[in-house]
Amino acid sequence: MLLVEHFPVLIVGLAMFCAYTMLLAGYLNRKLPFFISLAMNCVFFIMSLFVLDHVLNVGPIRYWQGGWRPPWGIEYVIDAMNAYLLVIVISIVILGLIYSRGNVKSEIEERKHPTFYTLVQLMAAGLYGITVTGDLFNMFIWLEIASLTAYALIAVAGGRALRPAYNYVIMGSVGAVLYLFGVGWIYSVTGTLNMADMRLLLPLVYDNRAVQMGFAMIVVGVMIKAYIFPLHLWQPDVYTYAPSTISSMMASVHVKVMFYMLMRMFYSVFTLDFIRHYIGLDLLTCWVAAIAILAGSIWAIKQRNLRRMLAYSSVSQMGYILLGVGLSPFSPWGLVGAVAHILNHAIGKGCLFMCAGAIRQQEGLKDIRDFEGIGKKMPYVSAAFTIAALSMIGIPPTAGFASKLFLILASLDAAQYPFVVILLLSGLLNLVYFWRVIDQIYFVRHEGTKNAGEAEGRGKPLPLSMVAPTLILAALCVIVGIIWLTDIPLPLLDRILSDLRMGVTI
Amino acid sequence: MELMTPLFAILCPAIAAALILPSRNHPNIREGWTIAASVTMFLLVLSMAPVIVKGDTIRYVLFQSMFEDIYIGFKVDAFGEIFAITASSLWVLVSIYSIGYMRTLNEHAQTRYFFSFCFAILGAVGVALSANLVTLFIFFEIITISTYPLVIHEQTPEALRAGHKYLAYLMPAGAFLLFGIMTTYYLAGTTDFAPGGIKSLANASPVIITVLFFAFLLGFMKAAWMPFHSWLPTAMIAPSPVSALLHAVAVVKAGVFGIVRIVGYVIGMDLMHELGLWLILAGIAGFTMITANLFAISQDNLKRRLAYSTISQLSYIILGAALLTKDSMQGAMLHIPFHGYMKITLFLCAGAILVATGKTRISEMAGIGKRMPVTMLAFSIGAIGMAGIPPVCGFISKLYLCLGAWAVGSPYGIIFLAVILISSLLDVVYFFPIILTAFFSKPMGEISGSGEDKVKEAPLLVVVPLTITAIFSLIFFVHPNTFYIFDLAKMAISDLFGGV
Amino acid sequence: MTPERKVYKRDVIIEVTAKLMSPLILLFGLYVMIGTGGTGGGFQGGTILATGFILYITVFGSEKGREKVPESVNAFFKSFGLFLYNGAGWICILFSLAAAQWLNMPAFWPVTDFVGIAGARSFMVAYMISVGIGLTVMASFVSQYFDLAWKEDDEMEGDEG
Amino acid sequence: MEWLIQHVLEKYNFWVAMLIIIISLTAVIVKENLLKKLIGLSIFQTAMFLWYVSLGDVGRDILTTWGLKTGTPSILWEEAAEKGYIYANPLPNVLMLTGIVVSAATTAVALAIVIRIYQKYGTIEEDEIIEKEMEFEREGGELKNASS
Repeated sequence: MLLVEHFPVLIVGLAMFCAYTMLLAGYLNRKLPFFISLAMNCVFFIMSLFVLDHVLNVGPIRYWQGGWRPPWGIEYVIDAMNAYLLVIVISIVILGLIYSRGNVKSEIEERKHPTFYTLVQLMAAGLYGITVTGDLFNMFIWLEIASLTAYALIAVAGGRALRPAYNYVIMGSVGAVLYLFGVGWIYSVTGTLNMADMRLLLPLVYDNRAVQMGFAMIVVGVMIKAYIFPLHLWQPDVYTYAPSTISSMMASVHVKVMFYMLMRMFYSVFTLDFIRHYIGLDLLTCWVAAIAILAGSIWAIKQRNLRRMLAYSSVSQMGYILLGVGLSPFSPWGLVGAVAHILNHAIGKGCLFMCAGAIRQQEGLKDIRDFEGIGKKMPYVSAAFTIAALSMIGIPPTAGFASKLFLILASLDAAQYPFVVILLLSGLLNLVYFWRVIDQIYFVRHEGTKNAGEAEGRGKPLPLSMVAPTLILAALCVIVGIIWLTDIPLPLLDRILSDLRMGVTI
Repeated sequence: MELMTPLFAILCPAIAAALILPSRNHPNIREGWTIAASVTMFLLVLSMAPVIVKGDTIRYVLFQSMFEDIYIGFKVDAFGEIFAITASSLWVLVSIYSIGYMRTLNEHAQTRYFFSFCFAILGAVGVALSANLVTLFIFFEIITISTYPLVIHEQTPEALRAGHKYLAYLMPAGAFLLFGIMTTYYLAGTTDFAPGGIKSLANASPVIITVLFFAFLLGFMKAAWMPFHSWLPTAMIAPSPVSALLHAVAVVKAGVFGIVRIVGYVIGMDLMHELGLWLILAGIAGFTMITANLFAISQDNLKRRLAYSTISQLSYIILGAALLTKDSMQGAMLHIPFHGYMKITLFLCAGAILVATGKTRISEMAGIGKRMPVTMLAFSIGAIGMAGIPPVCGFISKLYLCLGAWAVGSPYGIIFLAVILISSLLDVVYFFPIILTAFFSKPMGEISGSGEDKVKEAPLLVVVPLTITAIFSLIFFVHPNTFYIFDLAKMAISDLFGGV
Repeated sequence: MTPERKVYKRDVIIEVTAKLMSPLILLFGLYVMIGTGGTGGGFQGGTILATGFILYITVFGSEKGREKVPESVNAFFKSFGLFLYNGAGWICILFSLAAAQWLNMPAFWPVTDFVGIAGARSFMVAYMISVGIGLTVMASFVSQYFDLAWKEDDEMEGDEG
Repeated sequence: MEWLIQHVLEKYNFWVAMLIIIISLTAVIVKENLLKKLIGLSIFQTAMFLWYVSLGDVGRDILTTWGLKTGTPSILWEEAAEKGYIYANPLPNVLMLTGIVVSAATTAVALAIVIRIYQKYGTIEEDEIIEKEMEFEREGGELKNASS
């Protein structure tokens, strides 16, 4: 067995291992956990690149835990989709960690730092776990690890974050239990928990009510976690009051991994045939996504708090991904759009939340209307914010444009013309609420000295550890946007499409 | 022919923008970069002209996209080259003018101004050189975003409102354009510009083609056709060089350029004629020409009057394209550079008056011609050209447009010929009073706040560029082939209609 | 807003019983953890161990309990237990890269000498894992108890491997 | 009717589990008290464990047809092996062991947050908390620790 094939399990195992070590090391030195975590995650990043390369060139990795054969043992499966997501998750976690170095000082007491970093690392481990596993129950375990740590990390901020954190605990747990419940329904029919095995057995019992019930429960449970539109109620408060690092990480990767579970359900455990002909969820999904896109945008326009606005924007952007998935039965471009937007939204929204955190830390500002003159005081953060906002709006050549292009093409290809209109309209709505912020940052003249006294007290320059990740993400918005337009990602997309068994290649 | 020249031309402003930011504390170096980049870009663009006149096209594929048959790249044909030459040559002059203007008025945020300017020009030249609709769209959006900081340069609430209006018109236009482009790709499988139209579009149903046409028409709202024009006069709140280059040349011309591209190179003349779309387009253009001129008469603010004049003149180009005859098309293509030079002269003069006297209203300009003879002479040349009176280049393009309208033959042709002539007459009606006021009226009071004696010509850096553009307006009449423009137009016509 | 804390009198019977019982409970916990001769029992054993400590803490108060079980010791146990748990896997994986996967018994395993059969070797690993889980669970529950007991202390707890 | 009764009786533990789930979800949704919400959630989880464990009892139908003793614990013992007892499927039980751990952890985190909320607001009634938040927002002040 090749060394590369051990990498997925090594990443997950080492990530857990690393977390315990950090907890212990935190008693020796409060600064140590950060460095351990950063170093290990960099190692994981390199490993994940090897995994991606292996998956693209050789084929999926199937790893049997303890050497037990799949129907009995736990199997880790890494195909192109996982490997792609793993690279994204790990790289964003690294950037988030670097950002948190400068950020946690202002938001969290110092004696809690080791615990904070431990929890972040554990959350990362949970996310890596969800990404690599090929077993439904194992996925639940990782899901709970990622969620429990997220609950705790949100509550760490204290103050206003507590009630949202509690809401999230209740909603998230209900979601997770529903997921487990659904898995139970399907298990009761098929007698297996392995995804690949289940896929083989399920087509015979697609008519079975228990299977359909199980599917519905899983979808609802995961949708709560991924805050798909009507189930997003816990999310805006959480993103508004959580520590900036956590908001950024959750908006960029946590929710993507949750959504990935949904995609696995759609493509790997069940088939598009099932979704289309037995459940009839294909167009329904599209319309739910469309409503999510519009409703999220409209709510975002209403907001005055920057982070709450970004939170609603995330609801809208998750709609884009769901729309891509919903269109995929009709057109392969739908899946391409979803896959592309997972990356694009991760870097774009991560950058935006980092900017929001930086502005809050530096100037103490949360309300968009107070942002006058930020462009002068914080040029780098403002520039990053602008680029990421343009990406959200979908201005070429940023990343958001590429996903918009794919999704529009998918809707045309699927002959679902209303969604073309909705996508274009959503771009304009995004413009409305992001442009308001850009206007305030750069162009609205500073009238009066409303915040002058407060701002002077915080004269220190923003630490490099916060500026650098923000700028890197902003640069990625443009670079990734250009890469999506080229034919470089074609092999990857082909792999993903064939691994998710769409049966077509672009 | 594979040449990297288009790429280098596009990179010039981008590099300049990257260099401008770090040198923001040294105005001389900062503006040095702008001028260096503009001259380099102009030379690069011009160096492509001889090749194209010979009948060759320059192609450069930046990269293949993941869509089949879509690539991001440049294809320089005769028509694109005309627009590229116009935009890049005027950038040189406007850069010089900007330096004088901005420094004299001691404007704030000059770095932002020059930075955004570079990107706006990058967009305009990119639109000119792009090989297909997708590339064109990318540069189109770059223009929209990068001109916003220029429009709201004053940063007053009024300027911000104007900026919001600007975006409120142009961003939905971008959405329409994207819709049109994706539909084209979906229908035809390609978005490359093909002289005479994309062949595979002809198979689509007439209804869809009509929808597509309107999507494109709305998408090119930058052409300021009525009733979607009101962003343009509002945007005149920008500094004069911005109005000059962007709202008389780069932005609006990009819109018009797009419409001509659609008529000639995407939907195609045959299809336009078959479905009667040309009549709709010509009707819109004719309506705009007359109405905008009527609006212009009532404006007292000089720049607003010029803006309405622009709206009217742009529709000449649209009309030329819509009439679908060889001569009208050639007139349209020639009107792009010619109108560019004339209108920029007018705007630069308006700016010069603002710099020297601080006046923006025509009624306050009585007797100014004696104080600022050079400026007002240049203004007169521009105004005469606008009306299509020789010896200014406007005559040539309008002559071709009239010939084209005549060649249409049917009653429609006569009607549109009449429209062109009436519109030109209206041009006279609202431009000549300005000249008369400036030269022959007695000043009604103080021209400048601190006494009449203070008023003299604007600084040299302001006056020289506008003199040059005025002289060029005359040269184009004598020798239309300056910068190969006439040859290029003929080349483009022979591309479109086949044979010379 | 702090609720008034009633100060209970020290009760000899309770204290003595607790003192007598808690070691026995700990012993029983250890038995459940590793004495049953089979896999499993880590979690249950750990819980029983934790109840032993919690009984002590309840009776003698959290200040005194903190002296016996300081937070650093707790954290050490938490991590150490997981090190054991994880370490079993690591050793296996490190020495069996070529042939086997996670948790497969490597041939080198030192217990081969005195435990001949393969199944018994697995049991050794199972013990290691049981002990690991048990220690972690114990430490987690104890620290949870400390957290939930009314104090002006805001430690967050969320890791249960 | 008979069919329905038979159906219910045969799978009564599933029905009970479902009933408990409905009751507990009602608690989660309706109750304003944070602790009662949490209790509801715990019951929800536990009911799901009950449902899951019931899945493991594979021999119910076979009981009537072949008269075998079924539902024995999922441990291999000699008598069962000799007499061919069908033992319960151990997998759901094992899964639920893990599920219980997760549930305990969730409860712990939730309790910790409830305690923090009580420290901050001096109450655990959701409507009162929201009211206080609005009050603080109106005053524009930062949230103070209620107990200090």
